[in-house]
Amino acid sequence: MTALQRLFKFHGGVKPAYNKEASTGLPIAVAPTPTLLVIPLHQSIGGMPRPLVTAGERVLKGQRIGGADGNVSSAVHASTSGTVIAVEMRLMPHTSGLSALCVVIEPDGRDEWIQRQPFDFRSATPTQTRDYLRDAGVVGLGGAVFPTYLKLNPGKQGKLDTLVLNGAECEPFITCDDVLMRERAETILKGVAIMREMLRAGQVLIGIEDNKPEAIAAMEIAAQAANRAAGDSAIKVVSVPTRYPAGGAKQLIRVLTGIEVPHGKRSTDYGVQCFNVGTAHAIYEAIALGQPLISRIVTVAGNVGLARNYDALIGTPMRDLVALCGPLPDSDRVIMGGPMMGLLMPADSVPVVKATNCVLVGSKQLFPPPPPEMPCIRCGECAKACPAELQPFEMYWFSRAKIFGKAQEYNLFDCIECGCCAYVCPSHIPLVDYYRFAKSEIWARELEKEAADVARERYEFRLLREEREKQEKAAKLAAKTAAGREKAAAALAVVEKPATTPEEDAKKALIAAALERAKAQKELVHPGNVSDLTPEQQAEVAAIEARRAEIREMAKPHLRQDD
Amino acid sequence: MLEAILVMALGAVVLGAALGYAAVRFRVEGDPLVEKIDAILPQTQCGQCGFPGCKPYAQAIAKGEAEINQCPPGGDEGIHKLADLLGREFKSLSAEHGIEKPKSVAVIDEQSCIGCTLCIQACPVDAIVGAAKQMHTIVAPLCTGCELCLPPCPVDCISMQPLDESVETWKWKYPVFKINPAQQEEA
Amino acid sequence: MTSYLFIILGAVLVNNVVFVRILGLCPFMGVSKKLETAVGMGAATTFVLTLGCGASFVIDRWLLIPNQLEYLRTLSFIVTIAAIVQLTELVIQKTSPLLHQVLGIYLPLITTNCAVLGIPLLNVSLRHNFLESLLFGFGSAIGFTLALILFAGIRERLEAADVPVHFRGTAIAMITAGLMSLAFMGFAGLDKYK
Amino acid sequence: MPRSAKWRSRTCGRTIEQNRDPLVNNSPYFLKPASVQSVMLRVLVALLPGIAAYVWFFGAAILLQIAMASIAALAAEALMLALRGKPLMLFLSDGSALVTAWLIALTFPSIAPWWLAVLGTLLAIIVAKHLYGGLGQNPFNPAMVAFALMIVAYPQLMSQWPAAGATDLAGQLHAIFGTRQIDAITMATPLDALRTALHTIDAKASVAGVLGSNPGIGSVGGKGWEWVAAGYLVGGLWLLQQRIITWHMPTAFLAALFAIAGVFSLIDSTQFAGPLFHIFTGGAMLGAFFIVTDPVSGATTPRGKLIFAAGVAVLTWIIRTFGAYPDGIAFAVLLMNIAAPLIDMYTQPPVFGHKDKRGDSP
Repeated sequence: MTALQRLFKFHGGVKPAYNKEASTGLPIAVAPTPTLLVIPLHQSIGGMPRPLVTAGERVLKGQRIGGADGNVSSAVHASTSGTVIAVEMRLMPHTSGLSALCVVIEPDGRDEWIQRQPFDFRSATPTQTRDYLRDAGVVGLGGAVFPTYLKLNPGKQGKLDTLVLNGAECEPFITCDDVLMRERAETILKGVAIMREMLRAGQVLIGIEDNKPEAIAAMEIAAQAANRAAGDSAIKVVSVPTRYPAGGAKQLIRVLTGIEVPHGKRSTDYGVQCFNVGTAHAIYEAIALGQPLISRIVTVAGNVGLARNYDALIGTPMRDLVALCGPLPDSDRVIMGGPMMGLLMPADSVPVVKATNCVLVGSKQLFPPPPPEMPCIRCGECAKACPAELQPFEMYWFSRAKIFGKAQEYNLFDCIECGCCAYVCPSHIPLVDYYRFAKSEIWARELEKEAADVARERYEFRLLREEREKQEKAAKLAAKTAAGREKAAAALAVVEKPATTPEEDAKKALIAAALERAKAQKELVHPGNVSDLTPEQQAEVAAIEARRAEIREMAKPHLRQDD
Repeated sequence: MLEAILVMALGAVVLGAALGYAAVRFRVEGDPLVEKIDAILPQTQCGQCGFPGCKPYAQAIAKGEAEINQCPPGGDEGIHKLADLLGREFKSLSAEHGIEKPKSVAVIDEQSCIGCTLCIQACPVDAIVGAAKQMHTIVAPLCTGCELCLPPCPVDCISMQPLDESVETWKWKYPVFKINPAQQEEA
Repeated sequence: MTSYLFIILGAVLVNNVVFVRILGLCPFMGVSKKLETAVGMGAATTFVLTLGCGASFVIDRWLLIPNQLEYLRTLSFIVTIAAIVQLTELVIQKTSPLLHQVLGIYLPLITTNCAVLGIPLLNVSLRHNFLESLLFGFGSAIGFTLALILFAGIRERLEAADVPVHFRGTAIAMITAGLMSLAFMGFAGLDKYK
Repeated sequence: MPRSAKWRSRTCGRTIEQNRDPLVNNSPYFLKPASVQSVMLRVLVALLPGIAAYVWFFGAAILLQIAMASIAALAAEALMLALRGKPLMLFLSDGSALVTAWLIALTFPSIAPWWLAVLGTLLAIIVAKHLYGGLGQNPFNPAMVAFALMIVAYPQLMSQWPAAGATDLAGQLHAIFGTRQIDAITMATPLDALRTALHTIDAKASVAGVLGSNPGIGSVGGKGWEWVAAGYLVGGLWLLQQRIITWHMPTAFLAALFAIAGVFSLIDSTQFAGPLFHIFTGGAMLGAFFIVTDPVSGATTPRGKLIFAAGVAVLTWIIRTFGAYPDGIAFAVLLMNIAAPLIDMYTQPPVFGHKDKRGDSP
């Protein structure tokens, strides 16, 4: 049934055990609303959204609680109606085990929506539509969580050759896209229609791995209906060979179109853009229904009694989802994502976020600890498996010795961390860990270098300014000298020896006076406009102060990253 | 014998003249080494090295007047880089110039600041804003953590706060290398 | 014609100045940590050695031998070579800052390269004529460059190896040089083939 | 820092005991069943057909040499591991020392004095392998280092090869342990005979003359030796089928050796031996599948492998034909080992997405 399409091959790849059947047996279930929602503000690539609510505030389902901040950022919404208990640091679903600013909401059980209105994107300008999607919090749901509105830009040519829809879902265990395509093919295609119009895409290729025949069939029917409605045959469902990581955006683009998008380049410039099927669904919900992204399909699988896909609210603790599936007693860890690229969670209390495509429960038996790491024997298996066509053993060799420059020469940053190299390594080397380590070290160094350059520039400017001021002073002095010699003598004493007595004494006296004043009026040292406040104002000021302090801290790294 | 002396003298004179002429004729100004050294220094401008800034220290190193181990903010890594560049032996950080501390930024306790502007004058990178008798504050992203603003403050309202690790700045750790963990320390 | 080819081949491979004659070990060890510097050093040495062989031949043939001053050979060669090195550096620095940046710091080091003195002296003892001297100097320098570049390639990889503590740095570099020398022994006899 | 720690303790659920043990790995969480040990063991198995042929034609002495070399290798490996404070069993059982030992035993004359192979093995394991950091870090092929060292130091002893069919074990044992004169059972290998004849005896000698006149030399690569080579070929093909080695190295090596020997024997067949002789004699077949293919000291990129193996072949032929040593494989491999890092560096395959501008990768 699937359209005949010339397929290309990508280099490398592996065929791990897929383990997908366990979670496709049952349809998507709606996960119950938890007793407490913890919604991290920072859920997408880019700037950290500003919190828009404070503790004690009542919020409605779909109400914006975090506003997009900066050019690359995406809004965050309340997943249900309830009361904001706190806006505070909470443990993030991140391997680091660090916390970040989250909005904690206690649901009131009424699930009361905000006013929902479809967005008429046809009469809006493209910029307005993109702003709308940014404020609707739509991000890539394949796992990379890149703000979608930024990708919905046809680029300089004003049109796109190919829109690729990613339904490959190559990671073992994960089936959230599979079941989404089986059950909601129609709405996905409606989302595709919207994207296609925005991007002015010539053709749409929906790539699905051939181990998902049901999804292919469902999408095929929906695509034919969409083609009939549009009166053309632009949308094609393409079955692609099952090989990890066929679902990597770059790999899928390569398989479907033969185009290789290099690292650091936008695929739009190559006439192609790739979206996850879940993203298409979210776009449909945002535009046609007026619903922001507040939930997503999450596969719960691994060491559980009954693996299944859930439609879970963003902010639901992973523990709640796992509990629904009956974790087996020897479970010892929770992984966000699949077994090849998933992140180990610091605790099972961390919330489901927009990036959570899968909650994988692990155990010693399911994912046994790797055998001891042996030295690399340069057998080249990793290079054969690398879909980015890198030389992983060379990158490892230099990353291990912390010779980062050389590692970078071997194109470390083209690595997509898919894990194929570590999977095939006969020496059981955690290769990807070495790359992650090297990459984050290099990034940190780059930031340090940038900071040093800024500091040097500012320091040199300061020296320049001091020099200039000195000259200006001297010029003034010269002018004064011309005016009257008697006065000049006095002035000379002050200006020429700025580090000596008169000026410094004066300053010291001033300081002493100020100190005394400060001591005397300890309570009154507050800034002038903070006296005589109503209790409400006072509370507000306090809240703002607290938030400012926190934001300041959080904002520091972002300020850098946005540059 | 005389011949020998004559020949050698002739050689010396000819070669000396040629070299002397070349030295004058082909003189080149400037020293690119200072720039290279300066690029390695962390630009904290803290003066812990005993020189009034990173550039003067770089000049001193280039002239051979200073050791390469006098920069605490640069730490061992900076010394390694300098040793590499200059072909000198690595020396661990000299204790008299200070110790390597975690990167921090200065924070002004805004409630106790009296607005004396002394810290503003001390800051080498103009990272403190404020005016006389007005509250001052530190522009944290610009602060190099040099601590030069601490001593001038008459009310001791400036403190150094180490930079917290956040999810964004968190770094993946070096994988546990079970064969020989101490391996890379000296390499 | 073939004899000239054999002079060059012999100097590059069979009697490689570093691995077989064991000359010029100091820069061989010192400037082989990075590939770029090795290439720079090799280029600078090739230039100076070829020039030095020519100059020393001229001095030997027309100054020392006519005056029966052969005993001053070593001294005068050293002086000549040192002057050539200095002169080269000054000229390059002025005329081509780019080239100077590449070769710059290696030029003074060449003065201390015993190969640069050894090859002209060998030229004399092998009774080479002017062209042979130049070719022998050039071939030896190419051999030196080859050794330096190959060694640098290995050392860049070796830098990341888990070498036992006591053997790190120069020790393992010496062992490596020894094994490379062993490998070059395989060329033995090639220059004497028929 | 303290803040996040506080939160961690407050929010850490205990439904599932979280494993924050630093030894718990990050993704990927499952691995393909493969190990260095299984690679090395399969290499050893692949050597068996060749060894069987060796025993059949040249007697069981080779088995003794293999055993001694293996013991020496394991002892040296254990000693170095202990000195360096590395896990003993893990590395002893990886099989890499055994591969080195077997290759040394197979390249040394099987009736050489017992200490020759043992000394060679010790040098290979201690100097060529462990001083560089052990498994995976040696820039030179340890077995070839041993061979080159020994042939430079003891050229006479390294040329005492058994005559084909002289499988008298007692005589061989006497030779190995130096208890009796050994002239009766030794003879020169075909390569040796050829080199001696062509280099030292003047113009009368020709390839056909030498090979034909000598009763011990067979029709293709020397009597007996061609069958040993065939055994290695079988084992090597099995390694290829097992995907332990790739086709690049053996193909490039044999093709280059065949080509250069073929061209020169066409030019002057009295002075240059034919391609089949070169491929089936000496260490060529062993080299093609077991020595050149050593991934640690060789080149690793696909193009690099071709260049590396072809380089070894050409150098082997040059040294065999013009050089002072009878077989050039060891020197050729070491010479190409020297060049391997550079070959790798300059033959990096283009990375995904960077294919249009080939020059930009190092």
